[in-house]
Amino acid sequence: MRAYLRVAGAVARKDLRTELRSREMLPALGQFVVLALLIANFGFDVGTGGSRIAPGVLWLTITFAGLLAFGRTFAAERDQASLEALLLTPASRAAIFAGKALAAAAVLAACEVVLVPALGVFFGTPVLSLPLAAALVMVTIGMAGLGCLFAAIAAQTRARDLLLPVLSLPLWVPFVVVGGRAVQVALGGGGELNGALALLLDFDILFVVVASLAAKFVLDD
Amino acid sequence: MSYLIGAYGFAIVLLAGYVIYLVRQARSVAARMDEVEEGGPAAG
Amino acid sequence: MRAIEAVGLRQRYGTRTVLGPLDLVLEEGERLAVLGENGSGKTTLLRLLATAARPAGGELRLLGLDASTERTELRGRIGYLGDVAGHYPALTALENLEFFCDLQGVERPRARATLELVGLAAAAHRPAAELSRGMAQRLGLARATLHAPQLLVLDEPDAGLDEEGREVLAAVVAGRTLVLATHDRELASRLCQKSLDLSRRGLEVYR
Amino acid sequence: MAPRADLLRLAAVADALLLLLATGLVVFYAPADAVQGVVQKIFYLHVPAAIAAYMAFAVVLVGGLVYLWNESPAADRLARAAAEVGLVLTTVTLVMGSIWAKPIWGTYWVPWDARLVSTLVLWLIYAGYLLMRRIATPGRQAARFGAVVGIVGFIDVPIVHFSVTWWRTIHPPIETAAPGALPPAMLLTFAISSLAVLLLAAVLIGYRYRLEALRERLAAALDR
Repeated sequence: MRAYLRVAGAVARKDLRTELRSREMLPALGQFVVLALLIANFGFDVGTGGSRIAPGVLWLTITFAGLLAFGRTFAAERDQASLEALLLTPASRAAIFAGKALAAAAVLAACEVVLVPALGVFFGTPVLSLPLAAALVMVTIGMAGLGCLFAAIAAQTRARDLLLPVLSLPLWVPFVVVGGRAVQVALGGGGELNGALALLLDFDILFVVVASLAAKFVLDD
Repeated sequence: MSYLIGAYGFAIVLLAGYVIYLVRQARSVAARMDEVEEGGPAAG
Repeated sequence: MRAIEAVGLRQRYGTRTVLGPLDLVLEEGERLAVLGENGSGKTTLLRLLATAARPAGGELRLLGLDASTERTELRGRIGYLGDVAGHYPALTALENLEFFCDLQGVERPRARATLELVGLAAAAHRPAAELSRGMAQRLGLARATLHAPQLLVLDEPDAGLDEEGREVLAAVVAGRTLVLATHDRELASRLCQKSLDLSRRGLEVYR
Repeated sequence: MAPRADLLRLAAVADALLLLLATGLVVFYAPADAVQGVVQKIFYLHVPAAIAAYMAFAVVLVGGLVYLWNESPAADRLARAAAEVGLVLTTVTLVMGSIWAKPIWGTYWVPWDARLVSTLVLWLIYAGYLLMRRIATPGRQAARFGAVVGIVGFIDVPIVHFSVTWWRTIHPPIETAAPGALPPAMLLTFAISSLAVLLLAAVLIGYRYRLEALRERLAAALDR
């Protein structure tokens, strides 16, 4: 168990350190988020009724930012031919996968930290509340689990940018449905919050366990 | 009634189309198999 | 215990057989040079010996273990330097090695010690992206020997190495079981006891 | 394990007869529904196709699990065949479902109906599965990735269904004609048509499996 944590921690640290230094993805994601909100603001043009569609805009932006973040983690490994060196060690595939997913989730979370206040600015919704943060964290973890699993698959095939959305989006539906409900409640809509958060937690546990079990078959030849 | 016809029509066309696809594929692959076996490995 | 036991080893890409069938035995402590012009299958063979690829046919046992089923176990005992080093450009030389210490389950001070062994102590804090080709090769050598492997598999490690680099290579391989792919026949005869020329399929013993 | 040709042909002929019988029953014998009228008869192919599709995807799941366990090419071939047949059946279910929704609910697509949404997600997942099988390097990689996508995909479907129903408990639920309370004539027709469709799915999977095996033999022959 200690080796698992050491490997996962090392992989996550390596990815985040690479991201902070090369600063490839974060600015791109930040720009993408603000752009998406701008387009949504004009595209939906709801004037004052912005808060009604804010959850939808939030999830659309997070979903596509997620695709960018998860796709990039494995694509970078593949381009630098470092994926093979990584796999030619006895480190457990589940731990490597956990590290990658953790780092990608952190990048997506950082992007959400920009997104939520921007949402408040563009759509006048109450900005940050604990339930909203809880819902966002849990959905991010769930999406990262599945997203990184499919990113690992896509990165090892020819048309990787095409395959990742096609595989991930359908499987993210439960997170967007239940996450959307939780955010709506957190942003002041009526309804009962704990049920949604509990459900999200169940999904997270299920999919993170399934993804790390599957990692062994995806990250090995 | 038109909805009924439409729905069943679509279903039958799709299923029949798939069966035809399977048969045609099987035939073309079988034909190429004979070609390869007759001509020996060189014909591959 | 035999380091390498290959019987009828074969590899294929699509319809082309690119290696073998090849029989090969290497005793522990022996050093084998693999020669042959480009496309003769040197890299293919080394990737099989490093468990980086699965053979299309034949039997392969490495360090007494089955190369197809006991790969995780083997990857802790084999040191591999491929034709592409694959370092993390944004991480420094030291960080790259410390990362692999974590993956190999080896204590971190070993990273600095190995860095000094290959003569890169001065460049410890330089990002891997800024290393010259020779220095990147040395970092690759360091990474391959970090976990004190029982078998070293090096694919043209001499490429890009200056005279001092070649001495580092000689120091690193001394006393280890080694498979070394190279074009430099002089280096091969100096470092290794046996050579296998994949172009002429001949196994030649130097001494 | 390859299904023998004669057994398959026998099943195909039996199924053809069964389908004829079912069609006859649907057209002549089954009464129109008191509430929905004749359009309710879509149900005799729509629901069995959905059941058969689920069964097919269960075969994909089992094939994937068996492949991951012992890497048997037959399991992978079966999974691939079942996925394609399952996708065809899901397309039938989806289109018939939305055509049925038009007269009943007035629109072709009802976002909060758990069945429609989860069937669409099911369709997307296995379309992704087949696309991935086409893109990945044939052999070990395609089989391994296929198994993983097939397994994770299958797990996700009931969850989608559950989450949409959970979402729908917030919207006023509109119950459609539950198949439970059916007069005997309808029940008999439903039973026969279900059997016919399930056998059709099995026959299609059998033939698709044989096609896959033949293709692999051809590829091997070309290799030599």
